[in-house]
Amino acid sequence: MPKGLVIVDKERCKGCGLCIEACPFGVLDFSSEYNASGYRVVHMAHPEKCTGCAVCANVCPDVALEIYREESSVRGAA
Amino acid sequence: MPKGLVIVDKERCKGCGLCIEACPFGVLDFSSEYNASGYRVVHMAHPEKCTGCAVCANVCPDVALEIYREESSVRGAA
Amino acid sequence: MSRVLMRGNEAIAEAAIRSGLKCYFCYPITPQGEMVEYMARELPKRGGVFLQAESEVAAINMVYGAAAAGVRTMTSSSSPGISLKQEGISYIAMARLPCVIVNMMRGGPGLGNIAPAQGDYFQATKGGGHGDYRLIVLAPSTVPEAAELVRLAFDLSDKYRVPAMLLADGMIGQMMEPVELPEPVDPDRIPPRPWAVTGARGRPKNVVSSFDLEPEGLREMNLVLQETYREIERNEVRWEEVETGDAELLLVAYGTVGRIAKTVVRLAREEGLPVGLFRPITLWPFPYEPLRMLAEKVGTVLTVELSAGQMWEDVRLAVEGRAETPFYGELGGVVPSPKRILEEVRKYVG
Amino acid sequence: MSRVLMRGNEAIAEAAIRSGLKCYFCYPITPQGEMVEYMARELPKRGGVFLQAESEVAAINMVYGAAAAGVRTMTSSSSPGISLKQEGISYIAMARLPCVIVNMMRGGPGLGNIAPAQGDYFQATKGGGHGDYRLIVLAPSTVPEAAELVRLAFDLSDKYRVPAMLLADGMIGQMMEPVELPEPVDPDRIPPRPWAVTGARGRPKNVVSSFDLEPEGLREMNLVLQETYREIERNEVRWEEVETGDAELLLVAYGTVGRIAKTVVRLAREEGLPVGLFRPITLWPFPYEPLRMLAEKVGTVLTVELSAGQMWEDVRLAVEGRAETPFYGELGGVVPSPKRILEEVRKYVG
Amino acid sequence: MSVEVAVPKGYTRVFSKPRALSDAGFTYCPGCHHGIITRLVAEAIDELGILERTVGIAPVGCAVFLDRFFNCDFVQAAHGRACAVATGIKRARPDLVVFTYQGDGDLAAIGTAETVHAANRGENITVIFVNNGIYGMTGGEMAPTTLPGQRTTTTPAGREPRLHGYPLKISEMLAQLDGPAYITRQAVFDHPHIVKAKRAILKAFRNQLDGKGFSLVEILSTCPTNWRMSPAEAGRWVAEEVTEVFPLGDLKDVG
Amino acid sequence: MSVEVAVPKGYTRVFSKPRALSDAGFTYCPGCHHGIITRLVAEAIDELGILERTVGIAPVGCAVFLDRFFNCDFVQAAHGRACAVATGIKRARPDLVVFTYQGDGDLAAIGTAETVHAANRGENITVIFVNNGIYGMTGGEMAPTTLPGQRTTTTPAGREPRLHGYPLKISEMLAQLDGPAYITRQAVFDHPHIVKAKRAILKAFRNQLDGKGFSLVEILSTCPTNWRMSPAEAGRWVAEEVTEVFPLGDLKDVG
Amino acid sequence: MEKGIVFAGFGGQGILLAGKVLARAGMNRGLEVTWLPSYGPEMRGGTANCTVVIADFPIGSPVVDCPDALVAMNAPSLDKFEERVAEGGIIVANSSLVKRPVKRGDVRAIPIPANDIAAELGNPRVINMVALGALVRALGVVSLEEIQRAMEEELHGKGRDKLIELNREALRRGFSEAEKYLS
Amino acid sequence: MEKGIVFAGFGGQGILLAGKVLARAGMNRGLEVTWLPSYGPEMRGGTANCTVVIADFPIGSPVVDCPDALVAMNAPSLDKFEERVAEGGIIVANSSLVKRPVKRGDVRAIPIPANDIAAELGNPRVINMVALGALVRALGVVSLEEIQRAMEEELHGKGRDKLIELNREALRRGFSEAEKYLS
Ligand SMILES: Cc1ncc(C[n+]2csc(CCOP(=O)(O)OP(=O)(O)O)c2C)c(N)n1
Ligand SMILES: Cc1ncc(C[n+]2csc(CCOP(=O)(O)OP(=O)(O)O)c2C)c(N)n1
Ligand code: SF4
Ligand code: SF4
Ligand code: SF4
Ligand code: SF4
Repeated sequence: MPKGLVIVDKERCKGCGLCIEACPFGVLDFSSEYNASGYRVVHMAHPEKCTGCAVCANVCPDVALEIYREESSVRGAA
Repeated sequence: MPKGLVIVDKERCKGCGLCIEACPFGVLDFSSEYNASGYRVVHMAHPEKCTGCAVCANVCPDVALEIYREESSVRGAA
Repeated sequence: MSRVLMRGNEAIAEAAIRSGLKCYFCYPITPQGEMVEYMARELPKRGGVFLQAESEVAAINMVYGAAAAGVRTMTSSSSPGISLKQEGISYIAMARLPCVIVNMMRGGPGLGNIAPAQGDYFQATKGGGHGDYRLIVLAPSTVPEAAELVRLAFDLSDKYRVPAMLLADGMIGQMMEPVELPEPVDPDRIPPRPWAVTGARGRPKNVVSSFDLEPEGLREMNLVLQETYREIERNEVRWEEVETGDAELLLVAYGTVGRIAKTVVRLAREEGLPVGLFRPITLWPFPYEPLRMLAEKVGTVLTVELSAGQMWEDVRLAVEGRAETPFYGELGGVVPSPKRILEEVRKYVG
Repeated sequence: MSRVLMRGNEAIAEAAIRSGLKCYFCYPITPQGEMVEYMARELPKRGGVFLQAESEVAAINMVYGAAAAGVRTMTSSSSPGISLKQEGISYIAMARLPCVIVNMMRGGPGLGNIAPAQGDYFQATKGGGHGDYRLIVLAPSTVPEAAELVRLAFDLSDKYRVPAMLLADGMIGQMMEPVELPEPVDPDRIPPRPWAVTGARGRPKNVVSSFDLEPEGLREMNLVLQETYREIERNEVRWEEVETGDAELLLVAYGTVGRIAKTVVRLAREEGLPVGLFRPITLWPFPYEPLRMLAEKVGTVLTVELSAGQMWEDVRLAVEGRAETPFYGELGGVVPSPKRILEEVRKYVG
Repeated sequence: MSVEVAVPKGYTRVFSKPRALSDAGFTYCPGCHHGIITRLVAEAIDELGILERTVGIAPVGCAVFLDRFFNCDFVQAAHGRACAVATGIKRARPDLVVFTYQGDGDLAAIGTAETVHAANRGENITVIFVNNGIYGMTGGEMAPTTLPGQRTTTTPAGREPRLHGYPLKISEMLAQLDGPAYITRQAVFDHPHIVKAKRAILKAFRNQLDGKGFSLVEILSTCPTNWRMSPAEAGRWVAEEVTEVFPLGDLKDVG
Repeated sequence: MSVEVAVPKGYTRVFSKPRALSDAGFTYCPGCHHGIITRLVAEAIDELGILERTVGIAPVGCAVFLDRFFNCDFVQAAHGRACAVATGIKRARPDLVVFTYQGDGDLAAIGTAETVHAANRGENITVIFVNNGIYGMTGGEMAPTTLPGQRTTTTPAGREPRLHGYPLKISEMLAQLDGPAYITRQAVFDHPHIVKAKRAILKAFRNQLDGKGFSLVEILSTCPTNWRMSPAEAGRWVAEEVTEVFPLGDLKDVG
Repeated sequence: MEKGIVFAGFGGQGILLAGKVLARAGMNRGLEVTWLPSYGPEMRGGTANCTVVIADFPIGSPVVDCPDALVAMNAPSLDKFEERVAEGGIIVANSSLVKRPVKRGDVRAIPIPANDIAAELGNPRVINMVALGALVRALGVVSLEEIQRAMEEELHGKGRDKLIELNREALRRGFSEAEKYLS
Repeated sequence: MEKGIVFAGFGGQGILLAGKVLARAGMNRGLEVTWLPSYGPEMRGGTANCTVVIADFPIGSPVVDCPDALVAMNAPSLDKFEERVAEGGIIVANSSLVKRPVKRGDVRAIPIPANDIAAELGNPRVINMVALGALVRALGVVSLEEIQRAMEEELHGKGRDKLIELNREALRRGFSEAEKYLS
């Protein structure tokens, strides 16, 4: 169970790639999917590396990402 | 023959009194004359004291004063 | 109520305060300075906001903000200042915000001078700003009437959510006359503003806007406006008639000229000339119908204005060829005497 | 000359440069952005000044300055931006400075949208600013005509010392058509400007002003303006007629609607409907007389506009009851198709 | 319309769309920093719990659709007049929290007077100033803040300061005035700067709640579309070039 | 109409009305410093010998009649727009010497944007800024530069900065910009200050002749009428009170 | 009945106030009144004048071509308005400053040495009330008591209460001075 | 003769340029033409379309209710405009992206795998010319040579000269691809 989880709102994502570049662990990449507006959306290419740090979500200009953290690690951080 | 001479353009003078206050030698004062606009104009109350320094003219907001200086003193100053 | 002697500018200010004015924004300009001064002195004492803005543009946009926030609000200026407000007025009209704008007209165009004039009629009634909008335009001819129409301006503006303009001239602003001031309005009688931005607590958010990128959407917004205008045209036309019953020549004049024309009617009647007066009080909606009906009966409709003939167009639109429609106008701040107008009248009757 | 395919906005810019434009001042706004861009690219190369101002207010006052200094100058904008220029335009009119103002109208009022509309007719023709002034208002219906009328605007403006406005809409600005561009003007043919402020060397000082505190003085200035306007009304009325000879229904439309109406006339004639078109090219001076004469002969004069009925008032002033004067308008940026207008036509003929 | 996602078992949500934002997708171009800034404002409103007494002012510019994105009351202002509109609202109802959100054309060109005078009056409002050095919405014309040499549609050969003016340092100007409580310049080109910018926005709102007066947060932003750069390139350009001319940091803070 | 006075025998004229001024009497109130400033500008024009290529811009305000006073070409500008009008003239004809003469309402309230942006563009013009802390011509309303506590018709209980704004330091603001060559604040309440102010005005014109760009001379002035003071009292008030808030001296000088 | 009165003089001579007091007295009597100041340049100083109309029916024009009465507080004012006074009208001239006699033969000329009388009363600022008193006597539309009460109302509560007695006296002196020319 | 053609697709698919080239070809032939881009939001991105009208008499409306031809470069464009195409009209659909067939039975449907052809040609940006070539073939108003020349004129001197050969080829490929459906 990876520490973090990124859920992509595919209809909000515009495929700008900023999250891919920002992720310190190389978790994200473009998927092969296009959304209704014609944008190529991102997905977790390497889910296992995700720490749930939310850096990707913080740089996403379209509020397309939700971040979840494994509960024990959240408590650990508190 | 006094060193300086102040000629008042009576129709320009508005009787504000700034020149009277500014003159370092107390040369000027209000005359008893009113001009066409109803202003009480200034005159040389003590012409003998005038050095032609032109301070009065310089502070006059209505460009009502012309200043003349005795020729020898102008040369002297040059 | 007792009569008090007041300047037009002050009477308008006092009447506005008594009409529940909460926020007044202005930029100084002659000949409406006394209104600004009165507001500065009185409004804060009586629970209102007085703010001298950095410009007329800022002032009208402050009015836009205060109106959006749901209070009775007003600005005043004179011709050049009113020109600067045109974009803001167009926004207010489309956003359907009630407010009152006072224009104490002066001599124009350009810097012109500060004498009384009526050259802003077109601007006020046809829309000096862009797009299809209208202001409710009220034209007082005396100081007491100015005070009365201020109240009406606030009420109509609230009722229809259409900005109202009091269109007067420097003479009405500067002169003193005895006035009966309106009673202070009961705050509960001011219509509620459920559309105002007051914080989205316990209701969906409110948005005040004049924007719709889709032609169909903007069309709908315009249709609502136009429907409102038709309703106002049906309900709110106001005018005064003096000795129109048997008149063969009908003077049409508003504001300062309207009152001078009353003297003209008196002088004319003293000479036995069958002259009457039609004085529009609402310049928009213009009283086309009543004037059209009168025009059927008279031979001549003589329009007199302090302009090159602006209301004259509306007069001709009303008359539509049913009578002769000569015009007499003065320009640049010149105000004709009753005798001068009478001379003009004599060209057509008697 | 060969035809080039150009956008309206670009054709106007190029025609202006070829008309001797020296100084262009602007503030960006859609739908006239390509004009700004074209000027930025081309004008400096060709010896002119391009300056993006801080606002429309600044831009029109820069035009005032450059015009006072005696060069051909121009600004362009779209509806809200034109509203902001109203004070400046009123000053320019009274100071008698020639210049050209382009309004690519968009949907209003307020922020509205960027689709084609004609809601600024009143503002342009009756004076959105304060005081009794007029602009020469030219309304192109195609891109080539836009280029042609730019030249005319500069020439008339110089001739009468009255500011000229090119009143078009977003569609004309955005669309491409083949254009024959006017030849570059011979600089010597541009009228001299002895009144310009160029330094008082060897002549008395020149003063450019719209100010006279004395009503009598300001009255004189206004009378000169009015006389000039009468002269323009006599000399410069322009319009186009299509199939009016035997028409029983006359369409009146200008600009974009004017060109669409040509198709309507063709379609109507194909159906055997006796429909003609009257297309005003000068909106001020409005072609009252020619329209009045046509109105005598037809039963119905149907005005079609992208507005709630603004030119319609001028049509009714011209017709004065001689014919029925129905109206059909679209709002908010909606542009009716020829078929839609034809439906409207069928209500009255055939 | 986005759908509420069920929280996966064993996980806690640590980041999601702020409550102050509606479900409407942003109309900004892909990768435009406007979106980040808009979200930071929404987060600040959430954190301060003021959604139900906040009124936002949408400008004319790429943020013109702001009223769709937020769940609070909104007023759309004429180009450049947001500070005057905010003044009208705040003076009418001082209990409301009023903020404007304006581009550089809006705030620093046509709106110069309104901005300067609202600041000088110390109006108790919060101003979010998005400086992307260009007119985004109208298609890429020069803004007052365009850098020297920068190509735009109205400076096709690059901005030449002696002809087109210098990059306008409006925040530096405003900091000279007695009225403002807080003037700061931030950026959002990477995570640490976003965190800082967020703090500045929070402070600007808190100042209003505390009655401290005019607070303005300038945020260096991008316009990948009109800069003709990829979003990533645009971010780097801010970090490397724009901050040289517009250095980050507080310009005034009365504390 | 003043008559040419014959020089008395044995005397030389050392001071008289500058050639740049016409014979028309000033329309300013008695004792108003506007008159001194107007004359200093005329003297500068004389000394530089530029009368025949100078164009002045008259504002709306007590100086609206300026075109009558001067012998050079003149343009009367809309309220606040003098710097825009000057820009139009100077760009059209760079060979002309162009100056504006503006009050504080004109330059620092309604004209804020035009002033700031002309300065920021470094327009090669000369701006004479007469700061008398009040709207003179319209009868004494608050100006942006009115002092705290000062009574005006629109601040009957005295200016309260938190309500009406602080005295606006527009020269300090402009000095922050890269565009201007020279920004200075002077006064004319006594002979030595008049001499200094004259030097500043000369420099501001010389800068234009040298192509150095935007130069602005702010001059603290009086409005005895609306301040309800005698001219002498008004002068002392400038010396003692106004200079406290608006200190004299150069704010920017690129040399 | 409709009477138009022009008050004219230099700024500072209290012209506007004199007109206002007359208008108020008319209003108190239940008459219609208008008061209109003259438009000068936007700045202060120079000449000032105002027009008062009193009538027993609604007043049309507050501007008067041919006033029924003129109060000329200085020479330029007399020069400017003398010709326009209606036949049989009244001219009150401040003879302290207006050195020439009234030229018109078809009006009632009432020279009043207002400055001298005011000086006698110990306050040069009441010249306006002296002249107003004389006008009121000649005009006959309001009584001395009425004008005095109107003056009181006008000054009351504006920090000028202590001047009321003086102004009452000034009105009275002007009023009785005018007697000389009207008997 | 009057033909109205709508080009529709995503921003970036070269829709506006394709329309311009067609308009230019018409003009070169001495015909009347208009080209009108669609108004979208003021910002970039999203969908784009333009309308070209070609006629042998002056063109009234540059807006076309029922186009004679539609070039649909993606699925949403086909969805949006299909119904409006005139009876007997033409629909060129980019079958690389539009996966569904044209529904209308009363029009000539011409599916062209523009993306695939462009990929073959080695530059995905020429999809617009592939589609335009097909349209030109179906429309029959201008020839292949004419449209190629118009394209050259359009690209010439705008730093895109080196793309001309490629675009010629793209037009030709589209043109001959359309043959299949028209024989
Ligand atoms: C009075 C007026 N002038 C011009 C415009 C056109 N306009 C729309 S947005 C805009 C500027 C956008 O630039 P900016 O404020 O920097 O915001 P951005 O779009 O870059 O976020 C302009 C000039 C308008 N709508 N109204
Ligand atoms: C658009 C516009 N607004 C307002 C006015 C009225 N107005 C005339 S002068 C003036 C201000 C004068 O103050 P200032 O600029 O400080 O100059 P001063 O008279 O004190 O020399 C104003 C507001 C005007 N003429 N035009
Ligand atoms: S940053 Fe946001 S919009 Fe951009 S690619 Fe990532 S999820 Fe999509
Ligand atoms: S300073 Fe000038 S105006 Fe004033 S009193 Fe002296 S001479 Fe007269
Ligand atoms: S145009 Fe520029 S500023 Fe506007 S949304 Fe697109 S990228 Fe952002
Ligand atoms: S009003 Fe004031 S500023 Fe104007 S001239 Fe008079 S004293 Fe000078």
